Amino acid sequence: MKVLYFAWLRERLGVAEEEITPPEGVATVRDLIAHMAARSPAHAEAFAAGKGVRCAVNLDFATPDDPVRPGDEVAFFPPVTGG
Amino acid sequence: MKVLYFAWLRERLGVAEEEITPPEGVATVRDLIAHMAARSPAHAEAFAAGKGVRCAVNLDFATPDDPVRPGDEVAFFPPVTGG
Amino acid sequence: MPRILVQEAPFDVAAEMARLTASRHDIGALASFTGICRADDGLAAMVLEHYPAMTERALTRIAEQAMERWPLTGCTIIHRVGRLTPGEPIVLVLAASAHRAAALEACAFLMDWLKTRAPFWKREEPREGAPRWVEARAEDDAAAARWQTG
Amino acid sequence: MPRILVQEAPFDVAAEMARLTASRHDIGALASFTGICRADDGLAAMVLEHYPAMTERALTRIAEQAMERWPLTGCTIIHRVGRLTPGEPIVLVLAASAHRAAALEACAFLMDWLKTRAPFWKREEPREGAPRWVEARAEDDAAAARWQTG
Repeated sequence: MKVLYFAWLRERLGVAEEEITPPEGVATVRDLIAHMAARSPAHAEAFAAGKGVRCAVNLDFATPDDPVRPGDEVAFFPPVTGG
Repeated sequence: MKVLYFAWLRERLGVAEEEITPPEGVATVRDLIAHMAARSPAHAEAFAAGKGVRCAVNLDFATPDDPVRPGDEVAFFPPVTGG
Repeated sequence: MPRILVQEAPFDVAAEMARLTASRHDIGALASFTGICRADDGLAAMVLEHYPAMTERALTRIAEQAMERWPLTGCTIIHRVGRLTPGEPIVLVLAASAHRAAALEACAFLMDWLKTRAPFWKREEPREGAPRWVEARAEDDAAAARWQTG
Repeated sequence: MPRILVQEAPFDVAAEMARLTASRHDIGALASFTGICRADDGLAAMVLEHYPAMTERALTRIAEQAMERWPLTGCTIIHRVGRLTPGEPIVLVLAASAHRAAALEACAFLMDWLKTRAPFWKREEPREGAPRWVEARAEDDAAAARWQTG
């Protein structure tokens, strides 16, 4: 599974992209966020509740209940601020 | 008092402008319309109720209750259709 | 001060936009509306008559109302008169502000009030048959009414 | 088909307007919105980051939504990315229709949804001190929410 980071998530984690293989129990965006938060203290801080991290799965915005599968491209980022 | 006509009023009356001296009792736009309607059959038809003629007095839109005075410039026209 | 023009000539939208925003760094939003002559029902041309002595005054009042109601950094109204053929622009309205809601709402307001409160009359010249005066539309009155206060 | 562009270069508003209206006689209304970089609080520059693989797709969805909701003859979204200085245009939205309400409402909708549903992030570079990421604004969520259906 390819995981991308944008804006301050990318800066805080120091990487733009990671290749990960989540354990079997990770079925939704919510599960994946819990898994990501356990990877390192920096991840824990970036994915902490209240930071408002948003997600896209395969180039569509996703909610915590949306499924994730091996092979997906998952992106995490702050609320968007374009326009 | 200078009276101007625009759009179909000007066409139906065959004049763009008339100089008139209304009798003393003509104090409001409503009075003036009644006076104008009595000038000719063409005026009567143009100013008939239901035609929706609108008015401006001294370059401001006016309602039937607004006053008219000697020396005013009064314009009559259909509802506006610009834009 | 709003910029108000009543003219037969076409207008240059890009130049008008540049004029409103040039050398300012406090404008975040520029909204525009261009009204264009359509070729409905075999229309050959549209002739716009107006009340020359009153037109600029009426448009200035409308623009001043917009500047009172929204925090605009500037606004522009240009309305053409005379004979226009399908595809030709008739009217341009611009509103600039720090934020987008003000610019977009002011632009809609300017058009709604212009449609109902500026002394213009349109005569349609069909490709066949006699010219006819355009009738005012109830939708325009309804659109203008939504901005009534009090 | 909406016209969607994501680019570093500036855009030409007049050329984009001409492109939407050229050789058509069924367009009566063309609304535009231009978002411009302001110099608030000593801003030196704004850097726009985006999610390249997703951006065009997200903007196309927003434009398609607008074309489903209003009878548009066409619409255009151009969003710049990279480093922009105060006074520079950031985004252009155009909506063309037979009638003005559709064009103006679609233009407001496109901006409201673009602000909340397109993967762009702004970083401000102040003249002094460290760069800071712009935070999403509750007003933008509220503005977007007014177009929710059902």
